[in-house]
Amino acid sequence: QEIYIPLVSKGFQHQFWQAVKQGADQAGKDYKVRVTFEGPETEQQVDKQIDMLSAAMAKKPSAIGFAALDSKAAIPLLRKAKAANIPVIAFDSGVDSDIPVTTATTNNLAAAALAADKLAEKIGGEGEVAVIAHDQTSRTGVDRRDGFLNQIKAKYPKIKVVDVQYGGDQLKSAEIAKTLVQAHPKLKGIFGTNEPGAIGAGKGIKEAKKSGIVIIGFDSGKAQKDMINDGTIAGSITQNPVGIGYKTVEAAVKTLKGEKLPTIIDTGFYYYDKSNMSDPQISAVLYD
Amino acid sequence: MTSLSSQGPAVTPLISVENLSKSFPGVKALDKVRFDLRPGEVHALMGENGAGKSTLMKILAGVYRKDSGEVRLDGEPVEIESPAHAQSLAIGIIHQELHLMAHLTAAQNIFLGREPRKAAGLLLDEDQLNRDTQALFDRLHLVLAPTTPVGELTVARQQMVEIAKALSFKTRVLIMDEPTAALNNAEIGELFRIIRQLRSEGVGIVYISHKMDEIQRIADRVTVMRDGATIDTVPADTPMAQVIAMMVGRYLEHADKHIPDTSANEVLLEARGLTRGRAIRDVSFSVRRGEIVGFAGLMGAGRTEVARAVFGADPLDAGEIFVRGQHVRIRSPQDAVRAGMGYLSEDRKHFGLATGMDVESNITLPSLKRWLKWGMFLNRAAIHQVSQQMVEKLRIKTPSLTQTARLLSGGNQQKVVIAKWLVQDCDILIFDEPTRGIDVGAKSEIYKLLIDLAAQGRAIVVISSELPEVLQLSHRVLVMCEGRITGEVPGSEATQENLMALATRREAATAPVTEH
Amino acid sequence: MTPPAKSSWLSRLASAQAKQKLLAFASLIALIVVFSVLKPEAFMTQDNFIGILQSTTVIGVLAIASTFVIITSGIDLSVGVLMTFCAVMAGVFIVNLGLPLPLGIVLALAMGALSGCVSGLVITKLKVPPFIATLGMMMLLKGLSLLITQTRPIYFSDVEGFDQIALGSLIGEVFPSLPIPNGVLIMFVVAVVCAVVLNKTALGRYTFALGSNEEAVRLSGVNVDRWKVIVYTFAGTICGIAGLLIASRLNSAQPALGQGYELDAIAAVVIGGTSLSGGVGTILGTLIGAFIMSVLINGLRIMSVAQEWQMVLTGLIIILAVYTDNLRRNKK
Amino acid sequence: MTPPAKSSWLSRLASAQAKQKLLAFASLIALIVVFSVLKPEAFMTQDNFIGILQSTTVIGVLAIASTFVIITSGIDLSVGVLMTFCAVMAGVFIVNLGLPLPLGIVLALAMGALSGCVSGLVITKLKVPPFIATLGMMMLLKGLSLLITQTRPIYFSDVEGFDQIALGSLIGEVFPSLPIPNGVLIMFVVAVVCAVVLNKTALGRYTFALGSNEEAVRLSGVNVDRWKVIVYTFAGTICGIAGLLIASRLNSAQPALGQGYELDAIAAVVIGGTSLSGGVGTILGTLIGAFIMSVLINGLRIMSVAQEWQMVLTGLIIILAVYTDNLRRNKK
Ligand SMILES: Nc1ncnc2c1ncn2[C@@H]1O[C@H](COP(=O)(O)OP(=O)(O)OP(=O)(O)O)[C@@H](O)[C@H]1O
Ligand SMILES: Nc1ncnc2c1ncn2[C@@H]1O[C@H](COP(=O)(O)OP(=O)(O)OP(=O)(O)O)[C@@H](O)[C@H]1O
Ligand SMILES: O[C@@H]1[C@@H](O)[C@H](O)OC[C@H]1O
Ligand SMILES: [Mg+2]
Ligand SMILES: [Mg+2]
Repeated sequence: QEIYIPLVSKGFQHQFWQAVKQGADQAGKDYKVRVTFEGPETEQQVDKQIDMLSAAMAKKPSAIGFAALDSKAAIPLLRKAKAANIPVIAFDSGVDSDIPVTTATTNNLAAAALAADKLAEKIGGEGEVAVIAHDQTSRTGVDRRDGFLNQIKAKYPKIKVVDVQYGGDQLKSAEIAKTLVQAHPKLKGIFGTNEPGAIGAGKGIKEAKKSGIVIIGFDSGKAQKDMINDGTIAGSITQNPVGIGYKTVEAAVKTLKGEKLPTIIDTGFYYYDKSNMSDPQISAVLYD
Repeated sequence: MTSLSSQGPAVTPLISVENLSKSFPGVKALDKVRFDLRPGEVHALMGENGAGKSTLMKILAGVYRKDSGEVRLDGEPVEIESPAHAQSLAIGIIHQELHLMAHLTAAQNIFLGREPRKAAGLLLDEDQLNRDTQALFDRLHLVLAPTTPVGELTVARQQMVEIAKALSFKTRVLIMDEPTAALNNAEIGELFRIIRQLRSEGVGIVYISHKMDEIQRIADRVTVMRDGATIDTVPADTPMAQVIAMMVGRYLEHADKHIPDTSANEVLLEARGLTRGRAIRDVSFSVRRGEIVGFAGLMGAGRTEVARAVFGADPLDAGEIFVRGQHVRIRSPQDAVRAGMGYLSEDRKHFGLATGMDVESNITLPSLKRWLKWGMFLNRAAIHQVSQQMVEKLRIKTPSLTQTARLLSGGNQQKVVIAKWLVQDCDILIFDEPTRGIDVGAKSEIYKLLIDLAAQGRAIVVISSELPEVLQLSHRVLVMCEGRITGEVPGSEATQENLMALATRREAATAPVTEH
Repeated sequence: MTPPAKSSWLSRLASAQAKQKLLAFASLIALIVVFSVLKPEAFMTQDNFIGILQSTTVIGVLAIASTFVIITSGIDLSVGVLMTFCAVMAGVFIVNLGLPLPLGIVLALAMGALSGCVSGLVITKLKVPPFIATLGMMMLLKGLSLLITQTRPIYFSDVEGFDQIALGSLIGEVFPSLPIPNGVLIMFVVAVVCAVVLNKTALGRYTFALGSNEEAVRLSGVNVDRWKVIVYTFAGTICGIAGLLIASRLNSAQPALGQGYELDAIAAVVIGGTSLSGGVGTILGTLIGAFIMSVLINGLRIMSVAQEWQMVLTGLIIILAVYTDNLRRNKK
Repeated sequence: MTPPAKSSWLSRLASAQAKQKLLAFASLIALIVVFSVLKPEAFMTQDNFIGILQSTTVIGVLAIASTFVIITSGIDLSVGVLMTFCAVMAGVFIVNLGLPLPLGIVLALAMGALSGCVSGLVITKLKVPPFIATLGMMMLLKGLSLLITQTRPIYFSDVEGFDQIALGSLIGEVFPSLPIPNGVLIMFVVAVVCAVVLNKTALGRYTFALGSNEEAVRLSGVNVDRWKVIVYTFAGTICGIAGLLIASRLNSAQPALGQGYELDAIAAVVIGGTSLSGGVGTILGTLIGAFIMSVLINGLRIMSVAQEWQMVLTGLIIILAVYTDNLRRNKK
């Protein structure tokens, strides 16, 4: 009988999620299992994600991949999965429970701390910086914002974070970046916590014709890579979304075969800029 | 003339107003008006369209607030704040315009806000409500199921519901603003019976109407208003010609009826075998150039339905329409207008006027294509000019061509709707109740206009529930009953009696008659 | 002139309105049949049916609240966010302030009533059209929810029995083979109560009257403003119930959730035959509308239809559902 | 009674309507003054003013499109997503199919017209109310945009001059000290053209007439359906212009963006004095409404107000703006 593994993700429209999907599909091909991928339209719709999870379970899958929008809300359903002997593999964002066999994820707090280090280094350890985060409530948004803020506080007393705003889409992030430089003429750096945030920051700075502002981004995508190449963005942190997708499916297959897995599969993150973008190790985790 | 207002007996009026003024933007609707109403009298309020009658009554009913002046109730000054307040003062009103909730039943409309309750007041007692309403209808001799949604009723029956509603209150002052505009003779008789009964109970009734004969039948005193001011209050037996002169400021001449011979003229409009459900049953008729054909019948006879169907406003199950001998397919009003027809609806508020638009936009709406430059841009100058002509020709009372149509008085709104078809200049004109709510002066102007239009070679259909109007205008009268044409009478032979006989010729009584 | 029709129970059943409801129900059945045939092993299971019921609860309750407002010919764009606000306030009262569960619930519902009341007052006293008044309220309440929670979810994990509000099953305790969650039960109870309110009480009567002809209601001496405020207050309270349901289901108050739900709710209401121009509507229709939406989405998911296609199909079906509803109505 | 007033240029200027517009303008000025006083060094700069103009373009153009629809007493919930769809189609034509830029632009606008036309047909021929028809279209177009792009942005990086559509500055080339971006210029040109269409053409006249009393218009022999379809088609085309502006500005077509913009657009329209019940409205008012929104948001951002508070304040200001607009209207 066919092995079917649905992945219920946190979204599907971002390039990031498309890259995760790509990895999952690849693993599906390699291991000859059927994989589907879906997620709610915004990363706020916790209940819709649970409906998706519940519909996925109705399809009597062999295993489930799950990236939780909320670390606790899905637990009752996950218990059901456990009772029905459906192994759950968490990815991207974990669950506060020991039901998932393993979690394939990026350590976002650490990744954002690295972004803080890089930004601090480029502005010489002092001055005003700001954050354009992707939203107020999603796990990754919160972790990246806080990872960054904590690191600055702990290590760079001369750097002042003057504002944290939330972008959402690219256009809004660009508008925010423009007002940031208006409001804070001495601004030296911006951290954009995901793809629209980073690209929007770049766009806004370009439109404002400001030079000398250092942008550190997050994630990848063609526009962001272009901006790194032309110097608008100094550098970015990338996760390994293709790897996350691949490892999730792989972990599911292994579990079904009875193999033991570690509780966390750290899929890693990398800082990249113009200088190392074409390194094979880096270009493998970048996506368009 | 004798003025009654100063010399009447020394009873305290139920309600009286002194120096009452009210302005709307650009219009001084009431200018130091005085008026009084005694217990147990029917006091007719008369005046041309826009004289301020409805405005005065709306102030008494708490709909508008006065600008200045005094209102006294039983001799005590009062400030009437809202419709609810007026109700609590036992002042009831039947408004000129219908104000009903189409989706609610007749019973629910009538007792809105006063529903009988059950279960300790928590739930509505619908059965009791319907029983109360049935009792009310019985008292009014009105055959109507209390549970009928009023949206499904004809205008006339809706008017009856409004009347029933006003009568369901215990009122001491009852205002009736053109209650009979949509009623037929039998219903008017019924209404008058009720008015007389209320009068004998000591209720004071203000009665507004443009129908002169009604005033003589029912009123005790008459107050005439003109241009927002009180002209005088006179006894109801004052000669009507004199009252009219007070209203319009001059004596009107009565045009003699002349029926031209149109038998050789081209047939402009012909309908054959029109049928739709039970509303229109095998209706055929024709109208020649130069001819005015009247449609008589009781309320609900199906005349409006025929007119709407001919004009393409409603679909037909069967039947054909010929214009100038050519068979035409009319599936929408647009087709009808293209074929040279114009239709004036009986319900101007819903179907006649774009109430939010100004006077000139309304007047030029059907003919807009003619007022375009390069097929696209509005020719403002031409639009102004033609609208101004119409305003003058029909004496439409409006502060400007750009006044919003909603703010005109009822009669002037009607004139605007007439104007738009005159501008469109169609060959075939169907007028459904063209003088509904129009004052005597304007009425005779409209009659003259219709006669002129016919003389110029147009074919005209006039639907009217006022038999005198049908008699005065028609070269030929068709009578309908229950969706069928029950007879045709030449204009010269038509009398109220023979038309009524045909109008009540129900199917059961005789086999269908089609004698044309 | 037609004689007064005696409306018997039977003729009422066969009336146009009843027929319409039956037919709307038929569309729902048709959808279910289609999916059952296409994917019986996954769609036709008890678990999945319970899943569908469960997934309808929140939108169903919001749609019931919207039904009242829409029948007055108003609109309430704030329902989704208001639900969240009530969930958040439940968290504040129960978790942060540690008030007893029943008191916390009552207070959370009161916050819903209060917000609805504010909308109503803005509409009646400031004469701001409902669309804008509730759009403003939507933004305001969204901001407030985030402020109050400092953008973090409030978890009810330590509140004994809170998740049982939506997830427990009283029915299942009596009939173990029918583990219908309480949330579903609550939705049906709300529906029955609201149907009674709409059809048998003064509030319901004025709801219809306002949507039918507000000026006429005013001229009847009814205090239009007061009743309108009451309608919005009532709807706000119902949104509060939705807030408790979602909080219980997620065992947390998620402050950023809710926007966009108003559109699903309105779609359900209109698919259920309530007219956006007011004066017409039923609670049963609204429930059917909500089920049509959730069966559709569940079915497409079960069939693993790509999400992009799900959107396209949902768009089409919404239009079609309202179109066929029109067809029926015009045929009556 | 008063004689027909000859409306001179002067009396027209002092007319109620003109006064209202002046007053709406005054609210805008008031906002600007407040922010200028609170944060002169950042708010009162040329750069920031140009930034505000720039940030108004997309919503401004969408609001202009919505104005037509709202004056007919309709509503178009699809404008934001339709904008995106047109941006995507521009990408397909210009980038994927490699058509020449002008042709690609025309075709993209044609897709906007087509979508608007479909909405119009659904509304008139299937008699689905505008709210639902355009809600359905919104979902459908969103799904299509994602399908067509396979959920990936289409980049215009290799299209010579594409970013100049919105970001270049013809004015700046002539007056180097006034580098107003073309996007802003385009918005004003669209506004002027649309104001002419609304006030001086048959389309405009019928737009108002439809919103005033559709049935009366029909009985005047006007082909109501056709004009309504034309209005939605026209609005769709204008949305296409917004699509080109945003695509040029982002140098890419972002398939997932756009939803929610319709509410901002509608808010701008209503703040600008257009009535949701139809028959009343101006393009100038809409522009002022759009500027009120963007000045407000820009100012709050400049003042580093927390975003939660921005939401709360925006909600309040939207309600207040419409309220004061009512006040003025009633005082006239
Ligand atoms: N709400 C309003 N706003 C502006 N003008 C108004 C308003 N209501 C009435 N008017 C104007 O006030 C004047 C008096 O109108 P009113 O309706 O009282 O006349 P009427 O005597 O009842 O006429 P009719 O016989 O035609 O019903 C008219 O010129 C009318 O245009
Ligand atoms: N008692 C009634 N209850 C409900 N509908 C009625 C009633 N009487 C008539 N109708 C409807 O009205 C239709 C005919 O009305 P229509 O308006 O055409 O009559 P009319 O001759 O123009 O009279 P009116 O003076 O009322 O305009 C009927 O076919 C029927 O549909
Ligand atoms: O974790 C995801 C992040 O990596 C991406 O950038 O945006 C969506 C997030 O939830
Ligand atoms: Mg009057
Ligand atoms: Mg009639």
